[in-house]
Amino acid sequence: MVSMYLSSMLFLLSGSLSCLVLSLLCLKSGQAWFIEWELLSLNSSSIVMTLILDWMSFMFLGFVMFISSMVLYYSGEYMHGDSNMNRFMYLVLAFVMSMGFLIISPNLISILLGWDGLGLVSYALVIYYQNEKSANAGMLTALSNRVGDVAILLAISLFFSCGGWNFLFYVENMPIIGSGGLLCGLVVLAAMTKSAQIPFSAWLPAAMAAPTPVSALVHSSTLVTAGVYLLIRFSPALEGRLSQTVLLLLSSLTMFMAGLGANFEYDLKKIIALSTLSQLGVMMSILSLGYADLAFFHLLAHALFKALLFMCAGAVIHSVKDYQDIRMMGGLVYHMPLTGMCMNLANLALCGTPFLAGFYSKDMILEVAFMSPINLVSFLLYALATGLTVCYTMRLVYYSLSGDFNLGNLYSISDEGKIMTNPMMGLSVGAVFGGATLAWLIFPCPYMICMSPVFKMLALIVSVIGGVLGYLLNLNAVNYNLNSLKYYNSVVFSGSMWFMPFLSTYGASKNFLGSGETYQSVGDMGWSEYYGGQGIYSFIMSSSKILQVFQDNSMKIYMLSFLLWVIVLVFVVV
Amino acid sequence: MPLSSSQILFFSTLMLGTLLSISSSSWFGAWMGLELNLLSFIPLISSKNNQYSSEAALKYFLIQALGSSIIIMSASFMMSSSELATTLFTVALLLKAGAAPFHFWFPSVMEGLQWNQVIILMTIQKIAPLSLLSYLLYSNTLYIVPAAIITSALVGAIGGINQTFLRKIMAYSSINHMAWMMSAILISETNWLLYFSFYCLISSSVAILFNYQDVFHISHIVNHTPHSSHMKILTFTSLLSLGGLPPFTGFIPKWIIIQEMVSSHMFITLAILLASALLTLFYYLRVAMTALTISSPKTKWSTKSTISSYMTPSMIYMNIFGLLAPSLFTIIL
Amino acid sequence: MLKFMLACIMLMPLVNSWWAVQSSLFILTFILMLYCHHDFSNYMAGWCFNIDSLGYILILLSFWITALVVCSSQKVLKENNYPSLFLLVNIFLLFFLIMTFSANDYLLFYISFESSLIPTLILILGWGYQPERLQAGVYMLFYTLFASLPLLVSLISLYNMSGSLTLGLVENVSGAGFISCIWYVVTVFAFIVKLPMFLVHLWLPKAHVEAPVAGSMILAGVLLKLGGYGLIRVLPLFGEANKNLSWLWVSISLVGGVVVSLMCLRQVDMKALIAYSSVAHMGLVLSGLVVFGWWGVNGAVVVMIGHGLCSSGLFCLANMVYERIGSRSLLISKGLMNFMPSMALWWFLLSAGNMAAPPTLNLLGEISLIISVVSWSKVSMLSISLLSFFSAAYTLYMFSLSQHGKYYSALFSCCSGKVREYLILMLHWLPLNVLILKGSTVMFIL
Amino acid sequence: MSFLQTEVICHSRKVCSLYKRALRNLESWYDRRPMYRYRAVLLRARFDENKDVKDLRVAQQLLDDGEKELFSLIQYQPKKFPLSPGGVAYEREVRAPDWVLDYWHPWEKAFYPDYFAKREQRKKEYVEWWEKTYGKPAEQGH
Repeated sequence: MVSMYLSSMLFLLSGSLSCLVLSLLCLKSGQAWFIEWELLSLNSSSIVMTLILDWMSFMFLGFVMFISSMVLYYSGEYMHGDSNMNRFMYLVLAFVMSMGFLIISPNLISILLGWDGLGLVSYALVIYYQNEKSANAGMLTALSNRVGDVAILLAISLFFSCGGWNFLFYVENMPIIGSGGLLCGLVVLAAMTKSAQIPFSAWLPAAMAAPTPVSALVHSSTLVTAGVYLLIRFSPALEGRLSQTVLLLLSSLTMFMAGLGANFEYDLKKIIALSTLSQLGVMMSILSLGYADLAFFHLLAHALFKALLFMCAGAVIHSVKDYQDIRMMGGLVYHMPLTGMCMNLANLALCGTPFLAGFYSKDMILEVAFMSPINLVSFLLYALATGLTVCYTMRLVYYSLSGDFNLGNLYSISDEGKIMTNPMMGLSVGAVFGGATLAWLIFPCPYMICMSPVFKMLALIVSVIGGVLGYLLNLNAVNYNLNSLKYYNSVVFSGSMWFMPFLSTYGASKNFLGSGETYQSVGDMGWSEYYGGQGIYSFIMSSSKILQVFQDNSMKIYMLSFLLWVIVLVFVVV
Repeated sequence: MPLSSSQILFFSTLMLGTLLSISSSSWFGAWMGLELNLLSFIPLISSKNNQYSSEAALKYFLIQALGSSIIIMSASFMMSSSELATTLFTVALLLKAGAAPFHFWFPSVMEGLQWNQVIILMTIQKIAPLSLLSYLLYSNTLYIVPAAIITSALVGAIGGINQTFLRKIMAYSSINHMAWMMSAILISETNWLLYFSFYCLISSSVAILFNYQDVFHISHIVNHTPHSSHMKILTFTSLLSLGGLPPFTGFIPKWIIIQEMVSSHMFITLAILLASALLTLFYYLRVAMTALTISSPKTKWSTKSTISSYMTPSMIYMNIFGLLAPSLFTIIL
Repeated sequence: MLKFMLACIMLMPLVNSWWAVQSSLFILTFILMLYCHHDFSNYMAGWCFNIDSLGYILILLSFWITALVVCSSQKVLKENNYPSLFLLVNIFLLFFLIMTFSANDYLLFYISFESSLIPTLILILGWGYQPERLQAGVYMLFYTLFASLPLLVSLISLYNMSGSLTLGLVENVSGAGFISCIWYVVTVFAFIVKLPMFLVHLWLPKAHVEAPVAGSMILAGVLLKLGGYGLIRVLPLFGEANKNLSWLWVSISLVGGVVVSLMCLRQVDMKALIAYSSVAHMGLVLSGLVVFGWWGVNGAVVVMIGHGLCSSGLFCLANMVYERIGSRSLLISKGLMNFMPSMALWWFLLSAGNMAAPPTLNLLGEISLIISVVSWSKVSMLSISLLSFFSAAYTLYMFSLSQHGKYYSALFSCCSGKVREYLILMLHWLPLNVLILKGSTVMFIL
Repeated sequence: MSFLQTEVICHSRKVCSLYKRALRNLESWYDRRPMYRYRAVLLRARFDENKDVKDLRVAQQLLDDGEKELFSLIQYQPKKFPLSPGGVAYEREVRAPDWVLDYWHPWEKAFYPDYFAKREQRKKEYVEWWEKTYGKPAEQGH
C-alpha cells in the first residue's frame, strides 16, 4: 500500500515540475491564459470565477507545490504515529489547493476562494493539536486573517463602481473610481493582515503552535506571502497613494520589530517565525517603494530557504522530544551534522551570504531601496533590520548548534531518518541555486544601480557588524551578572513583540466580550424584554388584577353603579 | 343528558320570548318578550339543586329585572323625550347583553352555571338584546355604543388573562366578542348576523367540548383529558378558532368585520379590537396549551370516555373547513 | 402548483408509515427540481396560485428542508413519540408553506403565512424538551401575531384602494406623507418581526432553543424566510415611503446585528448561538431588502437560501450532539472531535458556511448585499465590517469550543456519526456549495 | 479553579513556593548551568539570611517584598517542560481515560473478545493485589 505522504509528494512534485515548465514557456513567449466561469450576471456586471495562468502564477504555483511536496514527504516521519495523520495530510492538501486558487485568480471575488480558504484551513491546521495553546493561537490567527477578509469584502463593494472585479484590468487606472483611495487602503489592510504587518503581527508567532511541517509550509513560505502576492498584483494601483506611504512605514517597522524580537526570543520556532516576519517586512517595504518584481523575487527565494530552515527546526524538535526552547539545546551539530549543515545553509541564505538564494534578492532589494528617495526613518530601519537579521542568526546558531548539549541525556538524537532528511536535501538544492536561477529567469536585463561605494558596501558592513555584535552579545550572555536584568523593561518590551500579542488578544477581546455580556443582560434580558414580551405581560397581568378588584363586589354595588350611569346619562342627554 | 319535561317547556318559552321580542313592533312587546325570556331562563339555571346555581339564578334575575325595569321606564319616555328614551334603552340593553361597562354580573353568573346553560347564556340570551340594540342606532346613541365597544373589548381581553376557571374565561371571551358584534351592528345587520352565527357555532363547540370532558378549571384539562389525539386536536382547533386564528373558521367573521371596518374608516376602534383579540388569544392558548403538548402525564382517574364519534368530524369541520368556503356562508345569510 | 399541494394532501393518509412519507418527500423534491427550467415569469398558474423564480426556489427549499427534517427526526420514530402525528404536522406545515410561497393573492398569502404558525407551534410544544417551551411557543406566536394583525388591516386597505389583491395588480401607495408612512410601517412590520429584526427578535432564540430538531430546522430553514419573501412582495407597493424610511431599518438591523453578534460570543447554549447568529444574518438581509436595489434583493434571496441550508444543517448537528450527550451546553459538549472526528469535518464545513466563507451561497449573497448597502451609504461599511468580522468570531468560537480540546470528563460512551446523519449533513452542504456554480438559479429574476 | 484559594496556606509553604518560583525564574534567565548555580547559591543565601525571623510581621513584610521583587524580574518567556502545564506539547493529544472501556456495551465488547477477557483477568489480579497489600476495604455503612 502506498502511504499517503508518498503519493501526495509524487503528485505535487509532478504538478510542480509541470508548472515550472509551463512557467518557463510563458516567460519565454510572454503568453498568459485567462479562464473565466460566470457565476452570476446582474445589471450587466457579472461575478466571475477567473483564473489567470501567466508565468508569475505558474512559477509561484510551481514553488508552492515543490515546497509542499517536500513538506508532505517530510511529515511522513514527523507526524508518524499521530492518530490523526490522515486528517493532517488532507488539511495540508486542502491548504495547497486554496493557495493555488489564490495564486491564479486575479479577480477580487474569486480570490476570496483562496483567501478565505487559506484562513480557514490554516486555522484548522493551527488547532490541529488539542491543547489550549493551539486553540488560542488558532483563534488569534483566524480572527486576524478575518480582518483582511472583511477588508476584501468591503473592497469588493467599492469595486462595484467599476462594473467588474477583475482587478488586473482596472489597477492601471484606479484613480477613475471615486473612492479609489479607500479601496487601495482596504486592499493594503487585507494584505497587511495576511502578511502579519505591524498591528496584526501577533498571530504569526502564535501560529507556531501548529505542527512544524505546517509552519514550514504555511507560516513561512506560502500563506504569509499571500498578502505580498496580492499587493504585487495590485501594485500599479498603489502608486503615489497615502496607503503606500503608510505601508512603507509600517512594513519597515515590522522588519525592525521582528528582527529585534528574534534576538530576545527563546522558542526555536518563534525565532524563525519572527525572522519570517522580518523578511515579510522587507518584501512589503520594497513593494511599497514600487518594485513589485523585486518583492516577487524575494518572495520565491525566501520561500525556499525559510521552508528549509523550518524543516531543520522540525527535525531538531522531533529528535529532542518536543523541546522548543533553545536554552535547552546546544551542541546539536555533533549529534545531527546533516541537519546542522542544512540549518546553517538556510541561515546563511537568510543573511544574504553571497551566491546563496537570499543574496540575489536581498542584496538587490537593499541596493534599490538605498538608491531610491526613501525617508530617513525607513532607511535607518532598513539598515538596522539587516544587521539584526545576522545578529539573531548568529544567536540561533550559537544557542542551538554549538556549545554543549543542555538537555538531559535520555534522548537519542540523530538525523538518520531518511524521510526527514531527504526533503531537506531537496530544499537545500533550492536554497543554494534558487536565487541565481530566479535572477537569471526573472530579470533578463539587469537593474541599473548607481550609488556611492559607501552605500554599496553598506549592506555588507551592516551584516558584518550585526554578525560580530551577535557573537559578542552571546558571549556576553554567558555571565554571572546578566545584563538583560539591568535593562529589564526594554528587554521585556522587545522580547514580547512590543506587547502586540497582549494587545491583540486580551486588549481586543476584553471590551468586546464585556459589551457582549452587557448587551445580553441589559438589552436582551433587560430592555427588550421590558418593552417586549415580559413587560407587556406583567402590565396586562397587573391591569387584570385591578380589574379583578372591581369584579369582586356585591351585586348591590353593581346595580347601584348601573343606576348611577343611568342618572348621569339622563343628565347628559337632558 | 336527557332533558326533563319541565326543561323542555321552559326552553321553548325561552325561545318564544326571544322570538317575541325581536319580532315585536313595539317596545312594550319587546319588553314582554324579554321578561318571558328571563323568567323561563331562571328555572333552567336552577335545575341543579345546589347553592351555586341558585345564587346564579338570583343574580341573573336581579340584573335582568333591573334592565327590564329601565326598559319599561324608558318606553314610557318614548313619547315625551325620544332622545332620553333611546339612550336609556341602549344602556339597558347593554346591561342585559352583558357588555362592558355593565358586564359585572356576567362572569359571576356564568360561574354558577352548567355548561349547557352556559351555552344558552352565551348564545340565545344575546339574540334579543343585540337585535333590539340594532334597531336603536339613532345618532344620539352613537357615542354610547362605540364606548361600549371599546370598554368591552378591553375588559373582555384583560379580565380573562388572570382567570383559571374555564367558565369565567368563556364569560370574558363572550364580553370581548360582544365588542366585535356591536361593531358589526354599527356597520350592518348582515355582518352582525354573520358574526353572531359564527360565534354561536364556535363558542358552543368549545363549551360542548368542555362539557364532555367535564372540566371547569384549567388544571382539570391536564388531568381529565382522555388521551386520544383527536380530542386534543379538537380542543386546540376550537379554542384557536374562537380566538380567530387564520386557518380556522373563527377567522372568517373577524376578517369580514375588519374589512367592513376598514372601508368605513373605523381605524381607532379596529386597532383596539385587534389588540384585544390578541389578548384573548393569549388566554385561549393557555387553555389549549395542555392539548398542544402532545404527550402529557396520564392519570388513572381519568374516567371520561372519548367524545362520541359523530361529534368529532362535525366539530372539526366547523372549526377548520369553514375557511375553505367562506363565500358559502355569506350566501346562506 | 396545485399538483404539489394535492401531493401533500395525499401524503397525509400515509403518515402511519414513516418510510413512505420520507421517501415520497424526497421524490417530490426531485420532481419539483425537474421544473427548474422555468421561464422565469409566472409559472404553473391556476386557482390563485402561481410561482415565479422566487417562489420556486423557496418552495424547493421548503420541500428539501422538510424531507431532511423527517430524515433527521428518526428519534421520534424510534421512541414512538407520536410519529404519525409528527409526520402529519410536518406535512401540514409543508402544505402551508407551499401555499404561502405560491399564493397569487396577498390575502391568501397572509392566511397561509399565519397558518404556518400553528403547525410550528405544535411542533415546538409537542415535541420540545423543556417546560420552557411553553413560553417559547407563546413568544413565537404572539410576536408574530402582534405584528401581523395590522398587516391584515393594511392589506384590506390596499384592497379598498385598488379593488384587487392579486400580486401585480395592486396599485402602488404613492407619496410619502404621514398616512403612507404609517401604512408602510404597519405593512412591513409583520415581516420584519418574522425575519426577525433586532429588538423584536426575542422570540427567535427562545423558540429555537426549545424546539425539537424538526422545529429548529424548519424555523431556521424556511420560516424566517417568509419574512424576507413577504418584504420582497410588498415593498414595491411602497416605493416612496420605503425610500424615506429605509434608513430606520438599515440602521437598526446593522447596528443590531453587531450587538447580536457580540451577544453570540457570550452564549453557552449551542442552539441559542446559532439562533442569534441567524438574527445577525437576517439583519443584513433586511437592510439589503429595504435598500431595494437589484443587487440587494437578489443578494437577500441568495442569503435566504444559503442561510436556510446552512443554519438548518447546524441545528441538525447540534441535535446530533444533543442526542448523544444530552446537553446543548458548550461547556459540556466540548472536545467532540475526539469522539466524532468525521463529524468534526461537517461541523467545520457548515461553520464555514455560517461565516460566509467561499464557496458557499452565503458568500455570494453577502457580497451582493454588501455591495447594495455600501452603495446606499458608505457609513454602513463600519457596521458591516464589524458584522462580518464577528460572524467569523462567534462561529469559530462555537466550532472550537465544541470540537477542540479535552472533552467533558463525565462523559463516556458516545457513538460516532451514523450514515443517515452524514447523509443529512451532506444534503445540507452540497446544495449550499454547488449552487454557487450557477448563482443565477437561486436569484429572484434573471 | 486555581484562582480560588480554598484553604489557609501557612507561611513556610508560601516562602517555599516563592523560593521555588524564584529559582525557576533564575533558571530561565541564566541559561548556562554554572551561572545559574552561582545565582542559585546567592538566592539561597538570601533566603537563609532571614530564616530565623520569628516576628511574623517582619516575615510577612519580607515575603511581600520578595514577591514584589520576583514580579519585577519575571522572565518574559519562562522555561517550561513541553509536557507539563504551560509547555508547548502539553495535552496535545486527548487520551480517553481507561475506565471508559468498562462502560462499553456488551455488544461492543464482543468485538474484541480477547482484549476484554484479558482486561477482566488483569482487573481481578489487581483487586487481589490491592487486598493483599492494603487489606479488604471496610464495609461502608449507610
